[in-house]
Amino acid sequence: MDSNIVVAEHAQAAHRAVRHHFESAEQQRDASTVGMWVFLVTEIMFFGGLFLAYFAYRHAYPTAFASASNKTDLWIGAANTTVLICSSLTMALAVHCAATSKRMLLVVFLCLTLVLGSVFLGVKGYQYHDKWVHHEIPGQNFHCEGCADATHTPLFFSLYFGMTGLHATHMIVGVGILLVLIFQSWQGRFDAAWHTPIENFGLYWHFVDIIWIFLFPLLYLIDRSGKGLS
Amino acid sequence: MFFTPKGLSFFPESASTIASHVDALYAFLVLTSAFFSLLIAFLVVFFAIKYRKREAPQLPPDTNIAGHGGGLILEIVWTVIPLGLSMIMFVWGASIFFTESRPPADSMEIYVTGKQWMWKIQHMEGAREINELHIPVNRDIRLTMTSEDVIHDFFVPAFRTKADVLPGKYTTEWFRPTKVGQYHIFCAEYCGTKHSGMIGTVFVMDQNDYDAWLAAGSGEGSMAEQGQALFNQLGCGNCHPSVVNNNNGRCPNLHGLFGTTVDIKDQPSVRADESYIRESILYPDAKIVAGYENIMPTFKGLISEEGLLKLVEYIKSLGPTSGTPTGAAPGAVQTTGSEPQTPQQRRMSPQAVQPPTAR
Amino acid sequence: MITAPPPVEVEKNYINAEHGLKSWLLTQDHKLIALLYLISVTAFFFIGGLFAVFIRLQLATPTGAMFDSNTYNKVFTMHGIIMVFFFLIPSIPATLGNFLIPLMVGAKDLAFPRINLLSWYIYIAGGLFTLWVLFNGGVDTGWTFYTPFSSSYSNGYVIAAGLGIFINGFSSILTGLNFIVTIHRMRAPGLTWFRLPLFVWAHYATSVIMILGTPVIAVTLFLLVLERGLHIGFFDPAYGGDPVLFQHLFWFYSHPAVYIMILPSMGVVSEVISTFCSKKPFGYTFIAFSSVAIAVFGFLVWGHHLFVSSQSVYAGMVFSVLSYIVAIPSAIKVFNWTATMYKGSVRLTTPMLYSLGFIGLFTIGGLTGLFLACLGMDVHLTDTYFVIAHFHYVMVGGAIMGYLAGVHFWWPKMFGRMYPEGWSKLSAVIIFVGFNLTFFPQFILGYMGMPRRYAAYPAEFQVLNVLSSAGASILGLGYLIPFVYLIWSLKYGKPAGPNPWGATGLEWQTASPPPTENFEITPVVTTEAYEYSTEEVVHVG
Amino acid sequence: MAAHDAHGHSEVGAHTQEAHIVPKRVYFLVFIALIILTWVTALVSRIDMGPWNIFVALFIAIIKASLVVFFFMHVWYGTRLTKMIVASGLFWLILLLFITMADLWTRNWMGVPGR
Ligand code: HEA
Ligand code: HEA
Ligand code: CUA
Ligand SMILES: [Cu+2]
Repeated sequence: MDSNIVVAEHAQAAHRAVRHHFESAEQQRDASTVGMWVFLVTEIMFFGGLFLAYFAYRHAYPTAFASASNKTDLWIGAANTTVLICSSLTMALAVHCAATSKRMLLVVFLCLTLVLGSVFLGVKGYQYHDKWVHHEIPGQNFHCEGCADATHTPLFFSLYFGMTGLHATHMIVGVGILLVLIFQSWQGRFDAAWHTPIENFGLYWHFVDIIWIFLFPLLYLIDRSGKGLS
Repeated sequence: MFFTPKGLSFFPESASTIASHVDALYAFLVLTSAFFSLLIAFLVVFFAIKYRKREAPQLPPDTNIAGHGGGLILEIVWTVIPLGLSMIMFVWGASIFFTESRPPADSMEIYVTGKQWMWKIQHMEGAREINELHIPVNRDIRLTMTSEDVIHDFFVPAFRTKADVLPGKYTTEWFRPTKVGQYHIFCAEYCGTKHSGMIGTVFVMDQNDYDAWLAAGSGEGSMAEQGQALFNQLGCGNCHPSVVNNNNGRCPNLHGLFGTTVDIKDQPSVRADESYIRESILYPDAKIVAGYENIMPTFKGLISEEGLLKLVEYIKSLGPTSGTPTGAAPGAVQTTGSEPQTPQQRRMSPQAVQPPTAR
Repeated sequence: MITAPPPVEVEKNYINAEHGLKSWLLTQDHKLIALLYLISVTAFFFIGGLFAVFIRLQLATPTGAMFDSNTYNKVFTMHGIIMVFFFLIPSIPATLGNFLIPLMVGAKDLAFPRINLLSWYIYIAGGLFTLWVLFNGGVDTGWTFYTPFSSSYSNGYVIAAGLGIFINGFSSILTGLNFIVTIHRMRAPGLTWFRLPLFVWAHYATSVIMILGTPVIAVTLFLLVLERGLHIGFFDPAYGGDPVLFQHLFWFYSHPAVYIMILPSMGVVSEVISTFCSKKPFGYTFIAFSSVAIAVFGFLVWGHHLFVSSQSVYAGMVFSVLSYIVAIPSAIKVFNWTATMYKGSVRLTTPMLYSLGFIGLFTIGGLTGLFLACLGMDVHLTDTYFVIAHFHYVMVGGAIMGYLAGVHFWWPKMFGRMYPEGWSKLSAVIIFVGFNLTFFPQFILGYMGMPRRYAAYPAEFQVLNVLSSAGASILGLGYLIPFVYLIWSLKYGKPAGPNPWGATGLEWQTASPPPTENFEITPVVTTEAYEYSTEEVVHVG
Repeated sequence: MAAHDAHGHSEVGAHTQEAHIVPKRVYFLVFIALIILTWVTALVSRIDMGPWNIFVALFIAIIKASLVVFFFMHVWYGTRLTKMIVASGLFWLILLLFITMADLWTRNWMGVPGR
């Protein structure tokens, strides 16, 4: 046979966490990092559709968006953003502790992340409840008290719930994974040599944070100067 | 082009000014495509026969077409030639499309409403028809179209043109029929169960026949008149002045509004076209004219799309001016009171439709 | 064909490594997963094909021979949805790609075997949703789901169908993700990017589209489902929503998706032509880069589906000119394949026949795409049978021909058996003839103005429609023949040996069928791809 | 995607996973910047800058996002491949947004409804 291949013997990596089809731990870690980033790119595009709808309608109905945006609570929004950023910090520190094999600190920071994430979700729930009370959920009983261009405000609220809802769903999934990771860290599964799950989850958590970094100004901060609103 | 023995044509009739341009472009595309398809087919078959081997060669040759470096030249050749040809196609197609997109200034206007699953057509003179469109030959016809429900598409193969008809906005299509005859209207955008039944006929008639047909039409008055009746019936006139130089400060004067640029509170200014008027009736608070209050109630749900078109036509008939929509423009237009111009006058008048200008 | 080396003694291979249903359903071997996909994809093809048969029966008479218009609408919708999302998009990547990419890059498996299996289950879950819709009365929106028809007026199961496609999308995403990581990180030592087979390049480009496009269709359908379920109006004109925005979102994915369908086929054709000309593909780098160029530029042209939709004229012009730009890499490929044959040692085996068919039919399909990209022309042609003919030429004449070429080419590798040569050539010819008879008349119909999605049509269109229906029955027969003899060959085919075609490429270096871990020892690559060199002796390791 | 990222083959082993451990100080600095910027953007939104408000808000958001991506997510220290993946994600997002918006922006230029 015409063979263009030289076949050579190779040492197999012997590490507890290396799966059979990888040559080395490094290759395996690399693969999962790349995989995680590729996954995050799909997430960007997934949210991208909603962002597009947002920009399209904000372009078409600026008045409606401005007045509907003023229905959100700026200060609660800012506070909640702060909470989320804190959780990002604790998450980053958790990864740091995993990479330096500090088991207890890892568990602590993961727990802090969990708590902060839950606080964020709680506040979000409170805000949804508020919208519910004020009939600001698009549908039959929708009503935007004192809004300019009220006919088009449902578009804002549909997007508000669509975007924050999808974001919250990601948070809820994240909280679920966090619970598992906390348990595994407690068991001492992760150390400097192998902590890919922690690292990848960190990437996910920061990504969700970034989405919020954009949602906050887009949904809460339109035309806050108070001029021109009837 | 293709004919069956029975004389059944395999080529659509060509009955508008655009059609002949499109056919010429088609011929060019067919020829280019035939050339490349045959070239590739010939080469593939030729090579397959010429170099055919039954067995895998033991010492297969590895031959480049023109030896070293010949590859690059070939690659450039077969990149540049298709690119050049396709740019010709693009420019040619785009120029036809541009023509198709800009109705001539003095087109005769007809309003079309699509509805599952019929075409409702209103002539300015007042005649209304369903699934039929009567038009005079050799006149530019401009359709302003909207839908009451889903997306439809007004397609006349013999005119080689079509355009989607959307709910919630107006779209435009124009053509100039060149041959007397009857042609298919198809709905070309899938719109539900009886999509394939949403078909009709265009009757292209010579001017005399057309006038006779019009004369036999309904006695409901012209579209603008019907629009005015609706205007009064809905009480729009209670607030909106529609005569020259009358400004009550509460509602913008509609006289001479159409086609002008309107300043909007907190938003960029807009051109007062059909879509703007429709929007202002249905969603008055979406764009508040600068200097006015948000006091107008919505008429959403109170007027049908056809009624809206009548109102649009009425407001159009109040004529454009060069002045601001809200006021003055003294003496720019000579109209008698609130009486709209007759459609006939309007079609004759050169400024009836603002010549579309690209900005 | 060269005489196969003596059959390998029935060794352990990936198929007989383990037994029982569980070993199939829980396998993490990319090759077995590829077979799972092969079976399911084939099933969906025949379901979709059955609907095609219904379409052609209905259209044999002007008034519609079989169904009322409501049922007909569901028939073509299900045909389109099943063929596009459940057959053609996964066809080559999930079967041949899954099977071959690890082999071609010299890896033991894809980077994430569990995710690979997961993606098959997701595919099946999405498929079950769609079948549920089918058995409960179908959906009648057309595969394009345009709003507001789909959100407010359709009488079908839009939500379930939308969810089916939504779910299925994740299978596509995971497959693409797996391929990208594998191609980046699992290549055998020495296998640099420009030593990769063109099949791998094509799949890399395909995966990029899957990764970047699919999430957008997912979120679009998600919004549609919300809108229909809760009436909250993302696209509803009643709230000021813009139906054209939906079309933008839909085609942002669905135009690139047509390249998901064609690129893998192009990869197959590159392999097959090179092998059966025993020659390095002419312009290897140009073919490789044109795949990537198609993947990138393919994302810039989606608006050519919106020329008459009331999109702005200026946007239309930009989309038109970009559509021409994206056609150029395809042209480059066609010319390079043709040039590869020049002075090759051409063997007209079955895969080669299919590949040559691909070149011819794809060229016609692609060139008619240029008609549609041409603004003034498209206004007349859009939503007529010309479009139907165009895309069946590229998807059936192009993509499926390529798929069949690939299945025949690698069948010996996958199962270690040869198929009957006479029958397979016969079916290739029947498919070619039947195909042209089915779809060529539709170009003429389209220019005459026959709109698509019509359950009934004016009588003057009948002659051509009857021709088309006649062709479809020949085509259907043509597809049944391979189905029969390929299954037959599993048991009765001649043993194939590791490299029946005298091909290069790592996958031919291992046994047929390959062992579970693909290679006994990890290969090291020292030469370019497609080295049909005369110095073979030197290199045997 | 050059040839160089074909994985190195010979080095095998279970040494430390993280090639570069980011010092904690960096995390805290980034964190402080993020918090400050959050409140700056909230406060600035109350000043009427006409059409500029949205640009300022987005500009700040982009800075914040970049800080997170580069430092919390380690892209600053990452491989070329990672940077390329991030960049292509952003690039395609921008394609989606800008090309579609280009249609919406030019919708009325013709002065003919629906063109
Ligand atoms: C595999 C699928 C596939 C592929 C590969 C293509 C390839 C192309 N398609 Fe097609 N297309 C579809 C599937 C596909 N399409 C589908 C499914 C639809 C309809 C969807 C629906 O509405 O339901 C559609 C619809 C469609 C439209 C919209 C029609 C309408 O609805 O109005 C347009 C318009 O531009 C278009 C253009 C093109 C172009 C320019 C190419 C190019 O990529 C083609 C490039 C190839 C060549 C050009 C041939 C080879 C070149 C040569 C031999 C050299 C000579 C070349 C030159 C002179 C340039 N396609
Ligand atoms: C991969 C994609 C793909 C494939 C392979 C096909 C294959 C075929 N298609 Fe399809 N088609 C589409 C994608 C595809 N199509 C899409 C996307 C649409 C648009 C839908 C829409 O408008 O929404 C469409 C629409 C479409 C129409 C237009 C309908 C309309 O607008 O009203 C027509 C009409 O002729 C048609 C015909 C065919 C035919 C004859 C085949 C043939 O090639 C099929 C040949 C296969 C067989 C014939 C099966 C063989 C098996 C048997 C014969 C055995 C019988 C079965 C059992 C016993 C179980 N298709
Ligand atoms: Cu109306 Cu189709
Ligand atoms: Cu396309």
